[in-house]
Amino acid sequence: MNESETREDDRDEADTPPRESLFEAPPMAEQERMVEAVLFASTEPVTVRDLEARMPHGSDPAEALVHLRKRYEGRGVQVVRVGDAWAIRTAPDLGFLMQKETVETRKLSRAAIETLAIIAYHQPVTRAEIEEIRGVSVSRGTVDQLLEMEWIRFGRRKMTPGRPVTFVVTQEFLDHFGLENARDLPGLKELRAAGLLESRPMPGAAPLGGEGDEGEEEASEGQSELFED
Amino acid sequence: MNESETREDDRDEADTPPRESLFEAPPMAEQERMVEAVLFASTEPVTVRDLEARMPHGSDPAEALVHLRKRYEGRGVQVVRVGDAWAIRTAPDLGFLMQKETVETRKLSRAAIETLAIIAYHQPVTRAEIEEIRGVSVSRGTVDQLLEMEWIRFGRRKMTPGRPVTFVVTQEFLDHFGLENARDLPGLKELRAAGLLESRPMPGAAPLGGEGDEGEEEASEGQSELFED
Amino acid sequence: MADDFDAEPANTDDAPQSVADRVAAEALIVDVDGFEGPLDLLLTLSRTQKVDLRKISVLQLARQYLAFVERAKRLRIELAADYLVMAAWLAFLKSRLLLPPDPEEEGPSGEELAAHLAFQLERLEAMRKAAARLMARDRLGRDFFARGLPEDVERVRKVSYSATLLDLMQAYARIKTKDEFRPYAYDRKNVFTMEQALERMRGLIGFAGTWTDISTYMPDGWGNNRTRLRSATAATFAASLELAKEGHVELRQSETFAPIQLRRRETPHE
Repeated sequence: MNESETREDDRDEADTPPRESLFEAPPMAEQERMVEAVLFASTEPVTVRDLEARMPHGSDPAEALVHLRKRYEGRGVQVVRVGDAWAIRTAPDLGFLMQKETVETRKLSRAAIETLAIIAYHQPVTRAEIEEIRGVSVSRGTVDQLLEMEWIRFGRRKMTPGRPVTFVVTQEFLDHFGLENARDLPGLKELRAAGLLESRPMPGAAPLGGEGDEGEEEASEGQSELFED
Repeated sequence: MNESETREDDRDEADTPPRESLFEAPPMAEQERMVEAVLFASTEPVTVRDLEARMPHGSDPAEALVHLRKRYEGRGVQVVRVGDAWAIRTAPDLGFLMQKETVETRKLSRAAIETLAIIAYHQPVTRAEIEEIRGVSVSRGTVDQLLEMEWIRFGRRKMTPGRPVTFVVTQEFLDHFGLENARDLPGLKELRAAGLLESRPMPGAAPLGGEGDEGEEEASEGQSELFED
Repeated sequence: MADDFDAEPANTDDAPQSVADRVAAEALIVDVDGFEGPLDLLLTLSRTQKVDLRKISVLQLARQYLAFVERAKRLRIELAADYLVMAAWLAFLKSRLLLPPDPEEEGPSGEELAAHLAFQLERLEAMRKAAARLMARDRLGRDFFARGLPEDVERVRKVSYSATLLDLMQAYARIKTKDEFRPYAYDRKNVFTMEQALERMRGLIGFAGTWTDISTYMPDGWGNNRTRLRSATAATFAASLELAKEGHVELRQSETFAPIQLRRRETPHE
């Protein structure tokens, strides 16, 4: 009990210079316990930065996470990565033991599912591009529903004429589908290799929504950024 | 909290069928995983009886609990007894890490959210301009609250009579709403297209994605007006 | 999902149709609402070719689509405009593919257009499959679970106000649409501004050589309503102070709460 109080004092020394401080960081085993406690306590994924802010000065939560993750391998709960955050989730093979929540309060329509997939695989993607791929206009409420579920959000505007808004998927999306990263989407590599994630204008036609070479360049740039690390 | 109680609990389960059943119970290591997952995911502490009901026939959750409890000894979280049920809880000495979890979240008032929206869309904007757009006066408390939350800050003074202060949104605001830039906020036309606004028929809506194109173009026009500086 | 459509539409180019084929074709038409646009319909039709989408015969597909549209017309089924636009485009494509290329003609060749259509179909199909794989993944709250009992530590209770982007946008939309329907006009009926008082008093002051109560400068008809009286009094008083500051008048008051009197200053300050 006293121990925790001393630690708290440590943390107050916010304006001490970084790393080499008067106070030594706790041993790695102790840091691992801390990360364990914080991840267990939270329903939402916790970022490394957040862990750093909460742990004593000089701690290295990233390293502690490596150890912790290994420790939980094969156990009933697992340490999983969600974008740039971490969470503890039950092992998927034990799902049968749980009382299922009704996750999909509103059942997703086929249009919504396809729109979601297109956003995930093509992000950042504009509404016009989604419509081009589906060959039909995106119905009212589809995007609204996905936004409300917090599975998609607005990305940067495209640097094409009209500067249309784009959509990207969120951390909640990754968490829900158990993805570490948007790069881990099933079949992403194959689809890209097959050229199926390209936005190809109709030959001879004016490029869609001013989507010329410039647009494609921008898009792939944005995408590589998103799929980085 | 002591072993003897566990045993007692064990004996309470009078109506469990005899051990030798048609189905072989999973190995103890597996049962331990199951108990771990259930305790983790349950919204309330779980009784042994409840565990028994959920686990495969012939399982012995009481024994699995003994193992699990030992496994978590000295870890960042512990298996603890709550009344006649079991739960996983943060180790008492790490309570100081949980401070951040106590933040109480409340919805922003309608006045505040409207004021915030106007600042986001029209920044830099003076108080008088906000009042003109909202059609009601802005109470001091509302602005103070937004300032205190660090979602808005003072911008440059306007070069108009009286040199009134202006308000702009902050980086914290952008972070909270997952925006790169206030310019990424969708324009009115886009809001309408996304079904966030009462939709009115778009004149001469073209088939096959033409509608989207048009909407986007108009919207960006509106926005550039907004953000003219 | 897409795979629900196991109906195989008949290929009208092959003369005899089996009963099953005809039933399937009817089913397609009855189901036209079930299709998500012409591309979706084309994708379904393309399944009858039972080949890799890369090797699909676009010409055959165009015929099937046109035949479908024809049948729908015969059955007097209203087709949405985009189905007809696609039909027109496919008819054009068909002629391009059948006729020998005209060297004079500009624009992309029939083959190029066909290749693009094949690409679109392949891409849509790929997205469908990707969507299915995505939805089949282990999912939070169904196959794996988050912490059920997040630790609520009763330490520092800090209130944090939250709002979602949706709240923000809807608020803005609400304000803006309100404006569209009912332009806001500030109600000035019961407000007498200092500017108005100044103007009024400047006009009257020339006659005020002797001490007069400032209440006599009050605008007419403003005394019968409390709100208006208060506003007019405040404005008149403020205007008096302003005039005194400018050196046009002098003010006096014999004691607290006594009437305030005003008279023109004979030699205004320069």
